Amino acid sequence: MATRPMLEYLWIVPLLPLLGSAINGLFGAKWPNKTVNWVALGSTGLSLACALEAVREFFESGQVLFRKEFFTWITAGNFRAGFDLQMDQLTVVMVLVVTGVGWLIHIYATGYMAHEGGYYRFFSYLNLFMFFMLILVLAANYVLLFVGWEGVGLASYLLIGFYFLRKSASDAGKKAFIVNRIGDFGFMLGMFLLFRTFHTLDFTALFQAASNPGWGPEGWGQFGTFTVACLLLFMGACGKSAQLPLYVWLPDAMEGPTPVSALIHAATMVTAGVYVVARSHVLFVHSETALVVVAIVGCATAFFAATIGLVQTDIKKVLAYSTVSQLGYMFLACGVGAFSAGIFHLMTHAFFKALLFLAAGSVIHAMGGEQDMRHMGGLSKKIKYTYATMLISTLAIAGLPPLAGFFSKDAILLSAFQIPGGHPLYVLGLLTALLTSFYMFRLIFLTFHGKPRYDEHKVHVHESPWSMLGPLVALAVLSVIGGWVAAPALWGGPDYFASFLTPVFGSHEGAEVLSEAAAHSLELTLAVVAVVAALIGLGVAYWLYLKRPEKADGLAKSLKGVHTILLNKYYVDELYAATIVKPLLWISTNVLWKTADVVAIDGAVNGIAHGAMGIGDRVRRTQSGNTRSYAVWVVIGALVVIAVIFLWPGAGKPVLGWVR
Amino acid sequence: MTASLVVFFALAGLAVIGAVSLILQKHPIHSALSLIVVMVALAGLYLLLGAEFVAAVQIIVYGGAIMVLFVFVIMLLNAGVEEHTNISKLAGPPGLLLVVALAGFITATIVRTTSGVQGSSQTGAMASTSGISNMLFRDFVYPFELTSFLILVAVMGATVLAQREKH
Amino acid sequence: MSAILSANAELIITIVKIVLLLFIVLTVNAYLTWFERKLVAHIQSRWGPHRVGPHGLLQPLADGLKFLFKEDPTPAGVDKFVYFLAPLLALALALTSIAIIPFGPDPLRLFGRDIYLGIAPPDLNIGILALFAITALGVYGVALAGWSSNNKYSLLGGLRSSAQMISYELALTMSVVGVLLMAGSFNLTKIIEAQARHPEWGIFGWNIWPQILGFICFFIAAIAETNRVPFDLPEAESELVAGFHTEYASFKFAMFFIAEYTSMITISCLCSIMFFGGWLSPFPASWTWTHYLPSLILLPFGLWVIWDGIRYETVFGRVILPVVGTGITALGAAFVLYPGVNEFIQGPFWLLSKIFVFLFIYVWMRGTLPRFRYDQLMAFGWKLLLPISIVNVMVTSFVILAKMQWGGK
Amino acid sequence: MVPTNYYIILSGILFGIGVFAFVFKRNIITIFMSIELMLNAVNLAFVAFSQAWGKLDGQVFVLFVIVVAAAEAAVGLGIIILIARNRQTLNVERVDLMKL
Repeated sequence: MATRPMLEYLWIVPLLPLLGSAINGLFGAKWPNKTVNWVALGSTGLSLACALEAVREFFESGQVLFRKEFFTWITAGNFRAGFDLQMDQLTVVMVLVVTGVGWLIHIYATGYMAHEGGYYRFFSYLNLFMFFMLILVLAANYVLLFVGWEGVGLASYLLIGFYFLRKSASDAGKKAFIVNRIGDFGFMLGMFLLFRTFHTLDFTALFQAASNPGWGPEGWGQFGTFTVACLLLFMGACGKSAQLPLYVWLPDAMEGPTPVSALIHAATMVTAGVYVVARSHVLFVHSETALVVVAIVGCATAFFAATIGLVQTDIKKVLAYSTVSQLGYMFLACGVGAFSAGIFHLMTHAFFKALLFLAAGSVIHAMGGEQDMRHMGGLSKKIKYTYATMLISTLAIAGLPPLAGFFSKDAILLSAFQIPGGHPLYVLGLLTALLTSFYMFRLIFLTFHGKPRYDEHKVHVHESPWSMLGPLVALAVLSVIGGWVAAPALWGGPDYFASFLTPVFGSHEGAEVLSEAAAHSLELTLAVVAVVAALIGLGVAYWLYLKRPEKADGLAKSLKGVHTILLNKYYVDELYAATIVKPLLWISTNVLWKTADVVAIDGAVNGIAHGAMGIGDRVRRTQSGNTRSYAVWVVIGALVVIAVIFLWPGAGKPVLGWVR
Repeated sequence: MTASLVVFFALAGLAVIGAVSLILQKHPIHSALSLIVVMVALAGLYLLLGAEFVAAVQIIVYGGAIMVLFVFVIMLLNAGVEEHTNISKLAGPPGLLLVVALAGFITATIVRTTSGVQGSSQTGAMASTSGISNMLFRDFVYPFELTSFLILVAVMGATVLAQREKH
Repeated sequence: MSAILSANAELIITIVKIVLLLFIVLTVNAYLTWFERKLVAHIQSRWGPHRVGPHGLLQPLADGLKFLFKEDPTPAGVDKFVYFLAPLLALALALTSIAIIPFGPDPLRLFGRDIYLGIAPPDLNIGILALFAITALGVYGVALAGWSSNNKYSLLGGLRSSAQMISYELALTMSVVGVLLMAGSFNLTKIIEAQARHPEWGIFGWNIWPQILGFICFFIAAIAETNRVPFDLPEAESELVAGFHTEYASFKFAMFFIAEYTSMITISCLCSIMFFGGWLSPFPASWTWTHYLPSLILLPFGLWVIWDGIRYETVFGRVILPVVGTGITALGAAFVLYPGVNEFIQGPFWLLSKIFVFLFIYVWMRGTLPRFRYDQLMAFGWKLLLPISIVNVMVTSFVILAKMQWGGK
Repeated sequence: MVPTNYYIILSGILFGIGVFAFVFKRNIITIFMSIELMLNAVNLAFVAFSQAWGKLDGQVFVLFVIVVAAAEAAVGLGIIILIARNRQTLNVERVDLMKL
C-alpha cells in the first residue's frame, strides 16, 4: 500500500467518469432515470473526492511536481508516449475546477434534462467528457494531452449534436468538429516540430531542454523554432478556445443543451487552449513574437466578441459571445506574460460563467423553452432565486468589487498596462470591460425587469427544482468569494493566487518595471478606472433598456449600418462560406466526385466487375454440379502437387526429412 | 522368404482383393463387407508391425463402430444395387488415366523418398501402448482434447442432421 | 517324423489345443441348453426335459441331431452370399473370442514343454482389447443375417441388434477401464495377478469391491451385448417372430444358437477374470485345507449320483447314472491321491465354478425378468449406463492418482 | 523383417484403389467408404513409418486419424440420410443441384 494512495493511483480520478460513461452507455437504455443519476453523479462525485484527496496528499508531500508513469502506450524508436499523469499547482487548479464545477453541473443536469429523451445517452456523453477533460489536465506529455484534447472535442461534438433530430444542432456539431480540426492540425504540427527539436514530448524533459541557455530567446520578428512551435500550438488553442479567427463554432454550439454549454463551452473545455498556453509558458516566454501574437489575438477577440454581444437577442448567444470575449481576456493575460492572472481569470470565469449559463438555463426552463430575450421581461418577481444568482454572476463578470471577476480582470488589465507598449492593449481591454458590463446588464434588464413581453396565459413561469437551484447557489457563493485570494494585492498585500502558482510559472511573470509602492498605487487607480467603466456600462444599459426602451430602437435605427453589421456578426460566417466552403464544395464536386470518383475509381471498379463476370461466364462451365466430376478435379489437383514433388530436382527428400 | 514375409503377402493380398472387390461389388452391403475385410487385413499388418494397440483400435473403431454405422445406414435406407448412369463425362476413361497416374506418382514418390529407410528395431509392444499413452497425454494433450470437442460437435451435427423435422 | 514334430511343435500343440477347446466349448454349449431348459422349467415349476435319457441328459444330443437332419430351406430373394456368411461369421467370432481366455495360472508340463491352458499366449498384451475387437465384429453376424434374409421382421431385428450392440459396446468398454487402470495392463493374466497382490486377503483382494460400479455396468452391458433377456429385443418372439434368425433353419440356426451361448460363456469368463479374481481362490493362501475343496465337492456329488442312479425309473438310467457317478467319484479321489494334480487343478476349478455361477445368473434372469421396451433400452444405455461407467473411470483414476501422490508406492 | 517399402507400396496401391472408387462409384455410400479406404491406406503408411523410424508419432497420428474418421462418418452418414430422404436416390449423379 502506497503511503499516498490517491497520488499513486492517480489514474483512478479520470477512470471513474469513464466507467460511469461506459455503464450508462451500455446498460442505461433500460434503466430508470434514477439509476442513471446514481451512476453518473456517483462516478463524477467519487472522482471529485479522489481529486480532493490527491490534492491533499500532493500538498502534504510538499513536492513541486508529482509525476508518475503508469504504462507505456506507444514506443517507436526513441519516441515514447506513456500514460503518464502529473500534478502540480496548475494541474491542481484545473482538476478542482473541472471536477468541482463538473459535478455541480451534473447535479443541475439531472433536474434540467429530467424530461428529455436519451437521458442515459446525455449522461454517458457528459461523463465521457469529464474523463477526457481530466486526462487533458492531468497529462504529463503532449501526446496524452492531445488524446484528451481530441476526446473533449469528440464529447463536445456529441453533446452539441445531442438533439440530432434538429438539423441546426447536428450542423452545429459538425461545424464545431471541423473548425477544431483546423486548430488541431496546427497543434499536431507544433507537437511534431517540438519532438523533432527536443526528441521528447514529456513536459518536464521538454521544458528542461528548452530552458537551458543553449536556446536564447527569440526577439520580435525572429521566426525560430520556438516561435513557429508556439504559434502552431496557439493555433490549436485558438481552435479549442474559440479565438479569432476560429471562434465561429462556439456561438452555434449553443444548440446543445444548456448544461453542456455551461460545462463544456463556458467552464472547462474552451479554457483548454488557455491551459495549454499556460502549460507551455516555458516555450512561449522564449519567443516574444508568439507572446505578442497571443496578446493581440486575445485582445482583439475580446473586443470583437463583446461588440457582437451587444446586439444579440438570444440569451444563450449573448453568453456565448461573452465567453469568447472573456477567453480573449485570458489569452491577453498569457500574451502579456501574466500566466497566473490568466489562470486566475480562467478559474473565476469558470465559476461565474457556468453560473450564468445555468441561470440562463433555469430561465429558459422557466419560460418553457423560450430563448429570445425580446419575449421575456419582468421575471424577477416570478423566479427569485434564479434572478438573485444571475444578478450576482452578472456583477461578477462586469467586474464590480468585491466579486471574483473584479480581481481577476483587474489583474489582467494591470499586467497589460505594465508591459512596455501595452497601453493600447490596456485601452481595448478597458473598453471591452465597459461593453461587457453593458451587454450583461442589458441581458439582465431585458430578461428580469420591465413589463412582461410574453403571453402570460400560454407561458406559466415557474421556479426550477432544487436540483437545479442548488448548484446555482453553490456557484453563486463561489463567484462571490472566488476572487478573494487575490484581494490583498489591492492594498499592497501579496497576491496569494500568483504566489501559489509561482512554482509553476516561476520568474516568467510579467515584467515588474515599477517599484512596489508605485505599482501599488497604480494598481489602485487602475482598479478604480475599471470599476468606473463597468458602472458606465451599467448606467447606459439601465437608461436604454429600462428608462427609455424606445430610445434603444431609435439608436439602432440611427446607427443602422453598424447595427446590421453587428447583428450579422460582421458577416464572418458568410465570409468563410464564400472564401472557403464554396471553393471546397466546387472542387470536391467537380474534381473529386465527377472526375476522380466517377471516372477513375468507379470505372476501375466496374471494369474489374465486368472482367470478373466475363471470366466467370467461362469458368462456370466447370461447375457442372456433378459430384463425380468434382472428384476428378480433386484428383487432378492432387496429381499436379505430387507430380511437382516427384519431378522437382532433389525434391521429396525434404518432404519426409522432418521424420528424422 | 521368412514367415513374416509370408504373413505380409497373405494379408496384403487379402487387403488388395478386398479393396478391388469394394469397387467391383454392385451392392453397397457387399462393398462394405469388402471394406471390412480390408480393415481386418490392415489390423493384421499393424500387428505384424508391432503396433498392437493401433491394430486393436483399428478393429474396434473402424470395424466395430464405423463400418457398423455404414451397414446400419445401408440397411436403414434399404439401398439397392447402384444404377448405371453416365452423366459425368470426366469420370470416364480420362478419369481412369488420371487416377492411375496419381497412384503411380504417389507410390513412386514415397518409395523414392524413403529408399534406404529400413525398419529399425521394433518398439516393444507394451512399450508401444504405454508410450502411445504417454505421447497422447503429454505431447499431444491439446490435440487430444480438441478431438473430444470435435467428436462432441460431430455428435450434435449428426443428431441435428438425421432427426426428422417435427410437423 | 519326430524332426517335423519338434520343428512345428508349437503349431501342433496349438492345433490340438484348438480342437480340444472346440470340443469342450461345444459340449458345454450343448449341456448349457439342457441346463437352461431345466432351470427355467424349475423356475416355472415344470419338469423340463426328462424323457430323452435320465433327467433328459441326452436331450442336447437329440437337439443336435434334429438341427443336423432338418430340412434347410433358403428363402426366395435372399442375398445368398451374405445369407450364408452371417451365421458363419457369428459362430466363428464367438468361438475365436473364447480363445483369448486363459483358464489356468501355471502351465501343464508335457513332452518337456510348458503348455498353457488357453490358446492365446499368456503374454498377449492386448488380451482384453482383442476380446473387445472380436465382440465388436460380432455385430455383423446378427445385422447381416437380419438384412440378408429379405424379411421385414428380420431386418428390424438386425437393425435393432446393431443399434443396441454399438450403443452398449461403449458402456461395456468404459466400465472395464477402471479395472485396467488398477491392473495397469490389458493382459488378462496380469489383471488376475493384480488381484492377487495381497494373498492373505483372499476374496477381499478382488476387483469386485473397488469396482462394484464398474461390475454392474459391465454385467448389464454384457447381457445386452449377448442379446440375452432382458435385452433380447433382436429376437423378440412376441413382436418380431424370432427377429434376425426368423428365416434361418436347422444348422444355420444352430450356428447362431451356439454363437449366442458361446458368447455367454465368454462373458462369464470375463466377469470372473476381471472382477472376481479369475482362478484365484476366495480364501487366504495360508488356508491350505481349502485345496481339498474340489474333492470335497466332487466326492459327495458323485456318490449322490450313484445313489440316485440305482433307484432311477428307467433301466438305461439305472445303468448310465452310476457309471457317471463312479467317474466323478474317481475324479475326486484322484485329486486327493495326487497332490500335484490337485495343486494344478485349483486354478481351473475356481475359474470354472465362477463361470458356472455367472451362467446360472444368466439363466436365472431369463427365467425372471421381463423384456425392455426399445426406447427404454436406448435411454438406459445412453443416459444411465454410459455416464455411470464414465464416472466410475474418473473416480478410479482420481483415487489411483491420489495413491501415487500420497500413498507412497 | 518386412522392408518398409513393401508397406508403402501397398498403402499406395490401396490409396489408388480408393481414389479410383471415389471417382467411379456412383452410390454415395460407396464413395464415402472409398474415402475411408484412402484414410486406411494413409494410416498404414503412418504405422509403417513409425516402425521404420522407431518412433511412436505415426501411431499417435493414426489414432487421431481414426477419431476424425469416426466423427466424419457420423456427420457424413447423417448428411447421406438427409440426401436420401429429400431426393429418394443415392446416386450422386442424380444429386447435382448443389443444394438439398
